[in-house]
Amino acid sequence: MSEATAQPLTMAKAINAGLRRALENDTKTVLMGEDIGRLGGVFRVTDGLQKDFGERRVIDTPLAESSIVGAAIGMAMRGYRPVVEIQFDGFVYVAFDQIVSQLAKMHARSAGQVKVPITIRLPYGGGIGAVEHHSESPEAYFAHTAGLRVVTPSNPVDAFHLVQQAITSDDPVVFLEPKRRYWDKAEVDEGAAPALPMQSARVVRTGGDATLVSYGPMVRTCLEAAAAAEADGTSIEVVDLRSLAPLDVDTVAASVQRTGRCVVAHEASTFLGIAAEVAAAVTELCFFDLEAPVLRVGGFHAPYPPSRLENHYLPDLDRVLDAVDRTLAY
Amino acid sequence: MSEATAQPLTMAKAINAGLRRALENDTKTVLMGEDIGRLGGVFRVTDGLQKDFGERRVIDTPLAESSIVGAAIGMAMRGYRPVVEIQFDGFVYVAFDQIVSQLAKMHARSAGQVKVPITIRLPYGGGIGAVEHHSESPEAYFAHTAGLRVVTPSNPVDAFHLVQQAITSDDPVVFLEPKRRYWDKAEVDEGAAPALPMQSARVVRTGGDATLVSYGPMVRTCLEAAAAAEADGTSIEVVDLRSLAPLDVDTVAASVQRTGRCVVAHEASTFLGIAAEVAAAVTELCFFDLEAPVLRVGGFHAPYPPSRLENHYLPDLDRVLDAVDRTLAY
Amino acid sequence: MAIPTHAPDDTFVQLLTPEGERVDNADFPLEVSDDQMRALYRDLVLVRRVDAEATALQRQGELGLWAQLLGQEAAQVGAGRALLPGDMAFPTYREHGVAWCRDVDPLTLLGLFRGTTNGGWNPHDHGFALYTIVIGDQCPQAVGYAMGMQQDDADSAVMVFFGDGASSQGDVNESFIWASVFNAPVVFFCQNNQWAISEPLERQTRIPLFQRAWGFGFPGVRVDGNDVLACLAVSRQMLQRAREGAGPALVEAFTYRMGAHTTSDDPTRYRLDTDVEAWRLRDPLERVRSFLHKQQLVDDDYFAELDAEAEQLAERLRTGVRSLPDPGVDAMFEHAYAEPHSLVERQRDQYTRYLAGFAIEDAR
Amino acid sequence: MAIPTHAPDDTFVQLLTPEGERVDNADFPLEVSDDQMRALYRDLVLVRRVDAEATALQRQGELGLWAQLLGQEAAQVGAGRALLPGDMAFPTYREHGVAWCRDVDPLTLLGLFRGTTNGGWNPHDHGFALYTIVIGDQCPQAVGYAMGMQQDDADSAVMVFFGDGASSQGDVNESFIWASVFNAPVVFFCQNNQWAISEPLERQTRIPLFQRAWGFGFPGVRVDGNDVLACLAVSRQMLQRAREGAGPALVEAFTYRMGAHTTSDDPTRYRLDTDVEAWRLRDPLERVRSFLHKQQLVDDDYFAELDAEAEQLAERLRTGVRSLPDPGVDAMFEHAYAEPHSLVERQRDQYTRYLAGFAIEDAR
Ligand SMILES: Cc1ncc(C[n+]2csc(CCOP(=O)(O)OP(=O)(O)O)c2C)c(N)n1
Ligand SMILES: Cc1ncc(C[n+]2csc(CCOP(=O)(O)OP(=O)(O)O)c2C)c(N)n1
Ligand SMILES: [Mg+2]
Ligand SMILES: [Mg+2]
Repeated sequence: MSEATAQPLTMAKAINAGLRRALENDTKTVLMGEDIGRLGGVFRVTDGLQKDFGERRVIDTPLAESSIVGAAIGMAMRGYRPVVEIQFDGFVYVAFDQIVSQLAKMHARSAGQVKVPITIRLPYGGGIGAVEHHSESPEAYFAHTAGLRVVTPSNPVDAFHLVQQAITSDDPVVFLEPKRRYWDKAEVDEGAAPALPMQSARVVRTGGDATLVSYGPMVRTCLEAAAAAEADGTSIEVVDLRSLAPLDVDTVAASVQRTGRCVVAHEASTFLGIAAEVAAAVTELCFFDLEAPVLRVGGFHAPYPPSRLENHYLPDLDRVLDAVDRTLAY
Repeated sequence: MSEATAQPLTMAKAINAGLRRALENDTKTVLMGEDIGRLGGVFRVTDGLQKDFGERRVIDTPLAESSIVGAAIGMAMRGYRPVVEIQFDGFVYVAFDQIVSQLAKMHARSAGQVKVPITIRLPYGGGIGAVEHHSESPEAYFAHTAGLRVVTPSNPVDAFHLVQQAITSDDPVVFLEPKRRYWDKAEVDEGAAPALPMQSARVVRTGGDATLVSYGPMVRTCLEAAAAAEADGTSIEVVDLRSLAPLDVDTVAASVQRTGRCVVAHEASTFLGIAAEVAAAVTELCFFDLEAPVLRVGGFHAPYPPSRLENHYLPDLDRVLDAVDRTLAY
Repeated sequence: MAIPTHAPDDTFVQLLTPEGERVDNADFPLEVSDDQMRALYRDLVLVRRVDAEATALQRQGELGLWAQLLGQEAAQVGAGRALLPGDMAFPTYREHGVAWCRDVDPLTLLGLFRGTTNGGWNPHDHGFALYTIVIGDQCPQAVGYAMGMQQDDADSAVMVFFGDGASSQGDVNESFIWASVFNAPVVFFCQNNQWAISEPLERQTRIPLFQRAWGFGFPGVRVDGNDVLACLAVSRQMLQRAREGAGPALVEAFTYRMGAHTTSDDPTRYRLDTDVEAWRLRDPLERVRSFLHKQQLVDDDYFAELDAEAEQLAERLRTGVRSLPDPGVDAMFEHAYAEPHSLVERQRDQYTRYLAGFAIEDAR
Repeated sequence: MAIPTHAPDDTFVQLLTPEGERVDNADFPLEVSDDQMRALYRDLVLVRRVDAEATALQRQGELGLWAQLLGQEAAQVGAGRALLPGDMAFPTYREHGVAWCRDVDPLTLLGLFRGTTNGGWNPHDHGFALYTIVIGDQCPQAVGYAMGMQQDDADSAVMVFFGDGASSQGDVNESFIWASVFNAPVVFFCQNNQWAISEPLERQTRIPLFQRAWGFGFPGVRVDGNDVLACLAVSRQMLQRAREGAGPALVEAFTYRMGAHTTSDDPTRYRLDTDVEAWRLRDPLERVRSFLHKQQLVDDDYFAELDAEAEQLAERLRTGVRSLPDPGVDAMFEHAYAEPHSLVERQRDQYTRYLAGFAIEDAR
């Protein structure tokens, strides 16, 4: 086992460390994907792992995402615990059928006799100035799909633990990596136990005037918004969902019951986005506590624009605060 | 052009009549799909069309849904207006990438220079005692996808008009056919103009105590529920959404502003289902009108069960009324 | 074995003619004992009986659907009996004959088509994966399973089944690539029954399907799919070479779907009775029966006993199907996830309470 | 033309050797006038210059990314110049040389990699579809377009481009099936540059890629992808037979990606400099230059003028890229749908008001 000492790691390196742990802890863990071997992945998240664990454990695959997931299902049936990398969000749709028809349903249809403990690692979201199909936020597709779990870290510490929790889970997990936060750094204590189970949300900042709910790449934006609001005398509580399916609505509801106001922010189109579910669920749980409707801030219902426009598409601190202002004005 | 006289038609036959009109009105209209020719489709929706319009207009394709949609995109670029049949809901996922990455984005990415006026016909929903993958409700996936329109008729008259409106639309449209209602009959006047534009919802029953929102296969269930409630002295207004993307939230909101209560019902998992969006949007528009949170009735967050259990999975009259009772009790 | 590069369209491996004559094939020698021959015939007869009974049960409303295998018994029994216990088979929805060979109780299959389960057997116990309905999805899975065998240094192989229609799916072709690139121990067994529902073979390919393998760098063999011996011999050899590390192969079993696509289908809309009649002369059971007769390997008692056994089996299915337990409501929630799931638990609780409400009302 | 069934791995169609010697190929005769030869060389030089300039502009931060074509100029110019005005090309993201031949201003391509557009040219006007980034997605579309040509009884063909890596995608293989079954007028042009980002050819196939066609029943030809004449001759012939109704063909242009996958890539992590050096000896421009020299088709002035033209072009790109207009916010809403869309309109209104609020604040 690796030495357990706290050290500052980027999120990319924290995931790498988590994968390394998983490979060390269970010889049945295998990594599969395009360019994950010698290259270490286009974001270097798997850097060095093929060198250390060999080509049988870290498998460079043909360029065929549907079969990457399909083959992983077969390997899982054979007793392996595959961790699949899809290179970018926009390339996961090719594998959608294997994920939705096969992976998500296998446990149910076999009445629990076939487990498919597969983790699908998926860098997602915009904000890196990329070309088309490299800035998608497909989380709602997976969260809506019964049989899948969906989690996403917002920081290196959670990334380190969540990826391992995803891998050891006996359910298929879509592990969404907020690619524009890959280079965010934090102190990661590799020896520490995870502070929370995989499916729990976390209050990352306490406050009394409104609850700001987000996940993945937008958590940092929300924390910055909360800090800015504090200067204006508004106290905002920020909840990092961490798990998108299932949603830890109790943690959100507990916060909203205190603040009476709720804003949900994400990059994806708000129309049927995670914010819609949070709004519907929170309103049901907190109907008499709410001073204002749950407001949503997110992407517009248009295909992701060319990168020179993405700063308009992606909600930023100002748009988040605008929504907070609107909810406070109710 | 066909003779225009009112006659009782099943929904399957009404769609057939609509397709025939579209083939007559525009020689660029072509039908593509598996078994749609000689067989007339597994539900006979395209019955007789290949015979009358020939193999160039009604094309039996290889067994490959991704290419059915992909080839349709190519034909659309060449100036055709393809109407694609995907045989069952559960087989559309194979084509998900072509739909989401290509079809939905083509107009935006070409800055309007490439139009892809494609209609994807998709029988959907449960309740017919079918085997796996034949009872899916994938509407939220498509409704969440910017660039697509999603419509679904609940009755033969709407089916006749909506399918033609979908085909003549210059946008790609996912046309969801509620397969368990294929055999429902109504008087269809083929000569009459459509009463509503494609994207409008319709109040199909007026009432004052609560608004019941649904679409496709569940509209009939909701109407039956409303009739039953009337016997108990409860007056329910029923809204048939018809268009799921965009949603005609104004029509729903206008109703809820009168009734103060809202229940949304569909077959799909409520978690991130259409009901979540309706709840979030309606709550925002009617916050001070609502006497109770918008309640959702729908499928559970589990893969569709074997057919002997589907009566438990699908919301029925009783479950809808239970939700109405709960909202009235608030 | 070199990749065959020439094969006139009408040649295939045949070891037993439609008239019941045993012929030799130098590439695919096969020794079959008399006992084995009788056992194969028994398989064929019982599998056909299961199929007939299931079809009848569907007509009587006991099943929601049935996908008939009539005409494909030899292909399935030949392939199925070539599998060894350590091997793994990945079927479509029509491999009732393979299921038989893998000791899956036909009654379990009936459950699937009755709608009491979406599976019903344990794939690990039987070396037989669950049925797959989405065309082609099983193929990449089969290759992944074979890659797992490779990693385990297991002396086993995978056989994956699919149809002529399925050969057009992207996943199937991708699986050819993976099998080839990883040299995975997998045999692709394509039952070319000439139809994909109403679409004839010409809608899927313009060359014989076994030649598809040439584009991927592994052997393709066409076999008389109505000849159980040929199917056995070719499958056995291809499986063995896969086990020995020689990589994948494609077997095209050239056969015919004598029935409808499923009990929901009406083939009179799209095909000629005369075609069906022509194929009836190549019946997979008749030729074995003729052979057994001519070789005097059996007497009339044998056939009578086998008939009785078939009748007993059918009777067991008839009574069994009616007493297949409907699944409990809990099953739906229970198996959605392997580990506790807050949303599903909440929904289960709510629904349980809701149902209990009815019970209380009923009690009043 | 019969489907070739034997071809040693190292043979390909070559009409101009790396040393600049013209050789004949009986199957692919080609007449090139001196003017055409000079024009081809000009294409090659200017296309390379566009590529080099774009790479430099990316380094200077003017582009977010650039996908280099270095080494693939001959394949692209050969294919591109074989296309006729009525034909349609479906590119990947690397076909800058084909774009050049289809009169797409290279500055427009820069816009795409700068992020001012996701396309920028009108496919209908240029007979050149938009770039496709999701690997393989363009292939079924190309076949569909070709089916449309067929329905129109047009005397035209489609050429669709893809890479060695792409050959593993389901959609690409499905498109082979469709093209074959419908006998569609489409030429599959695979630039086998030996790499899919970091993955070598062996990860995608164990046989030469042109042989993939054998599995689908149409001809496959391997051509020296660094030989512009060979690429022109083979493309021209395959397009012509497609136009004449003889159906699809696969052309494998055997070449090498001399640069990184894109400007984001670091090939030193996965490949040897010596490989790159070996391929440098087969440079697609040098051989034409040698030929022109040896045949005395040009004098020094020609090269000087061409250099000047290239420099001018580069200068236009340098200044042009900086003045490429950023798209207006409205563009995002404007083109999401072809027809009015209530949600998008509502969002546009809200966002416009929101932005206006800033303007008011700023004004204060
Ligand atoms: C992806 C997908 N598309 C369509 C279907 C509907 N469907 C079920 S069976 C079938 C035909 C399959 O033909 P083939 O592969 O030849 O197998 P066969 O039924 O003849 O055994 C079709 C189109 C499906 N199950 N999955
Ligand atoms: C479906 C999909 N998967 C992954 C990628 C990421 N990706 C972009 S280019 C590339 C390699 C493509 O290789 P090849 O087809 O040989 O073309 P080349 O880049 O060599 O021209 C990959 C994996 C993608 N764009 N689309
Ligand atoms: Mg078939
Ligand atoms: Mg390449």
